[in-house]
Amino acid sequence: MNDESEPELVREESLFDAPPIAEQERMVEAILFATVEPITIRELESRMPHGCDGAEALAHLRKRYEGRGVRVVRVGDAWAFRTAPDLGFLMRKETVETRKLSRAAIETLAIIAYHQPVTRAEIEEIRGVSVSRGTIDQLLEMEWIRLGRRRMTPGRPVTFVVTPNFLDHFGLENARDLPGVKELRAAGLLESRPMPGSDADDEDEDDDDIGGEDQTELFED
Amino acid sequence: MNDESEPELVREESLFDAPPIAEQERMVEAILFATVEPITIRELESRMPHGCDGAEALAHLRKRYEGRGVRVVRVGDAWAFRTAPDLGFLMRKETVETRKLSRAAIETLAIIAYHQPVTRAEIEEIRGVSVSRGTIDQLLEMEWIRLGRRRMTPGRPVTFVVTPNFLDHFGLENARDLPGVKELRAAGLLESRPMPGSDADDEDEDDDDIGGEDQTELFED
Amino acid sequence: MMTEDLFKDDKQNVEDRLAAEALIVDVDGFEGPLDVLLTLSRTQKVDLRRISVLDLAKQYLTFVEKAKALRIELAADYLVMAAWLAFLKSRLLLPPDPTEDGPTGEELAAHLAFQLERLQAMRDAAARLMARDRLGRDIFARGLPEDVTRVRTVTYSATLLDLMQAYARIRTRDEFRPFVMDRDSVFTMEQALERMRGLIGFAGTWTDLTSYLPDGWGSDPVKRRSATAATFAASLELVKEGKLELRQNETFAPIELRRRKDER
Repeated sequence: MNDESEPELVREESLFDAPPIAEQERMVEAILFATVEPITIRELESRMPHGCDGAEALAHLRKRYEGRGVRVVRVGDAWAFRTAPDLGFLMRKETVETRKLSRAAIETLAIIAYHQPVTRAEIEEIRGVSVSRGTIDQLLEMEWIRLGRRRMTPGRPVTFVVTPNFLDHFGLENARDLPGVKELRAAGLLESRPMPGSDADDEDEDDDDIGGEDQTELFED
Repeated sequence: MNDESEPELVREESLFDAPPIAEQERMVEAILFATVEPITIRELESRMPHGCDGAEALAHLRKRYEGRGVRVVRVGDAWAFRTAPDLGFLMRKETVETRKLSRAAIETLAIIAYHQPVTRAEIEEIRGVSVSRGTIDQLLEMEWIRLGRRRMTPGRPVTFVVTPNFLDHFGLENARDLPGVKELRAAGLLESRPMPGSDADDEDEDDDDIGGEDQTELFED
Repeated sequence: MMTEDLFKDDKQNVEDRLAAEALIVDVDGFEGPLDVLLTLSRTQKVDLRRISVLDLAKQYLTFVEKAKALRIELAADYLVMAAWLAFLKSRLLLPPDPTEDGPTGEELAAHLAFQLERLQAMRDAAARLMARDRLGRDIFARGLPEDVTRVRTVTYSATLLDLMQAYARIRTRDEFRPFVMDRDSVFTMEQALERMRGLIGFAGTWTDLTSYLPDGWGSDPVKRRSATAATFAASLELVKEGKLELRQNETFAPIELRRRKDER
């Protein structure tokens, strides 16, 4: 703030000719308005003139739109304009019919969101029933889930995680904002507890019995 | 939502229930944002609660967006958000790609440089293959060649010459500074071997050497 | 309905009977034994953490018995669960056997209760998730996005050397010609093919491939290599066309060929 203290720096910055912050805010507004997909600060800055501070401009913009009919929302590490939730009723005409998800798909999605990264075997253990290929495929196709890193356990099973599209669809800033996630974790319901008596070492990939797994340590966050 | 059944009641209710104008403005903002095409005041009002004044709400909204990054503009008798004209440049994503000039282009360029002013027919005679319009256009666009004076021969064909840009790019003061064939040979550039990479390119044009022979007078250097 | 008649004898109260009936009738609608257990546990009307696993096990076993009586085919995992619950039931009822290691009935019961609670929690979470304001239903994205025009600036690179070499290439095209004469000792596959086509009519018996080399190409090693390769390639081509047969008795043995009798 105090220019006197760092005259060198200020002089150097001015060489970049970054537009005033109000102008930068207009730019971020225009860019965010123009797109459907959320945009990261990095992308914003790559499109703005050199020396712009996308994050600061965005912060100003967010403030300006507080309480308006549209808002600046965070989706993962990206940002987008979205209509205010209380005005959804005005947009009936814009409503897109989403394919109705089966109960299995909804549960599978919730399990992936709350337990991610999670393997298919773990999903099956939680649901107590096998997960059909079609269910996973449907969620992948909707781009609500994607493959995560492989588990470093025998067979190196793939894991599933939710996508930014998922966050965007459900209006979540990130997976930590999932409804009730804190309470569930506190209640220990996001752990995979081993079946008593099952040996941690002789855990096998095929979980034909309900809950033979011991992968507690694998469930990060 | 279904108001048809009780029109009287609704009309009466609307006297009391029209939301405050600030709220109506929010509604117009959200609708304009989300709608897939420009929207008329009539349509606006049909979506808003009864008793709303779409025109007034819109007027407020327009005012609010004056000087912002996006503006409310009239499209026919409908309205839509549009990027402020001065920010149009943000809607372009510029990428710079460096590509190697094609063999046809570099040969054509070389002939123009060594023989300028030269007509297209002459270039073709020297190269032994026809020169595509695209190649010439590309060089013109790059501003490495430009049109010279027309030849005073039948048909008054245009000639091509190199530009100052060309000289600049290749670090030449003058096209006459280009080394002659003798010098090229002395510099080891005329070994009786195909130039590196040249044989790989051979397929993309059929240069079966027709007609290069009797043009020796053009080759005097 | 049939089921109603069958349950008439039961001494359960109406509510339980209806619940049990619904279970039986909808057995297809269940998503596995855990789902059935969760549904059954609701009849206990207590917090899942305070559920009586023993009662639940009994209920489940009754459910399986009834399904069997009704000749409803239960999937294997329902029966596996029944067997496990029968085992759990016995563990819970009998005093612990000090000579046996392994988990106690209580530990197993606690684990089952945990699984049920977790499944229920996930179902509740799923419901809350689906009830959120959703994009395209309650919250909307920009309806009229303005496309970002991708402006791709292509800069072409060429050096003075490129330029001079290109010119040199054109100017000295004649000088390159002798180079083509190097192909003197190259026998192309096309040439070999043409030659072979004329000769195979006579190849009734197995003949060494090398005897098909053109005259004068056998002595100079460079020429011989090229001619052999071309002739071999041409032979393969003819085999492909169904005109020739090739054989080689062992690795590095002479390759022999003959005309195919039943020429395609």
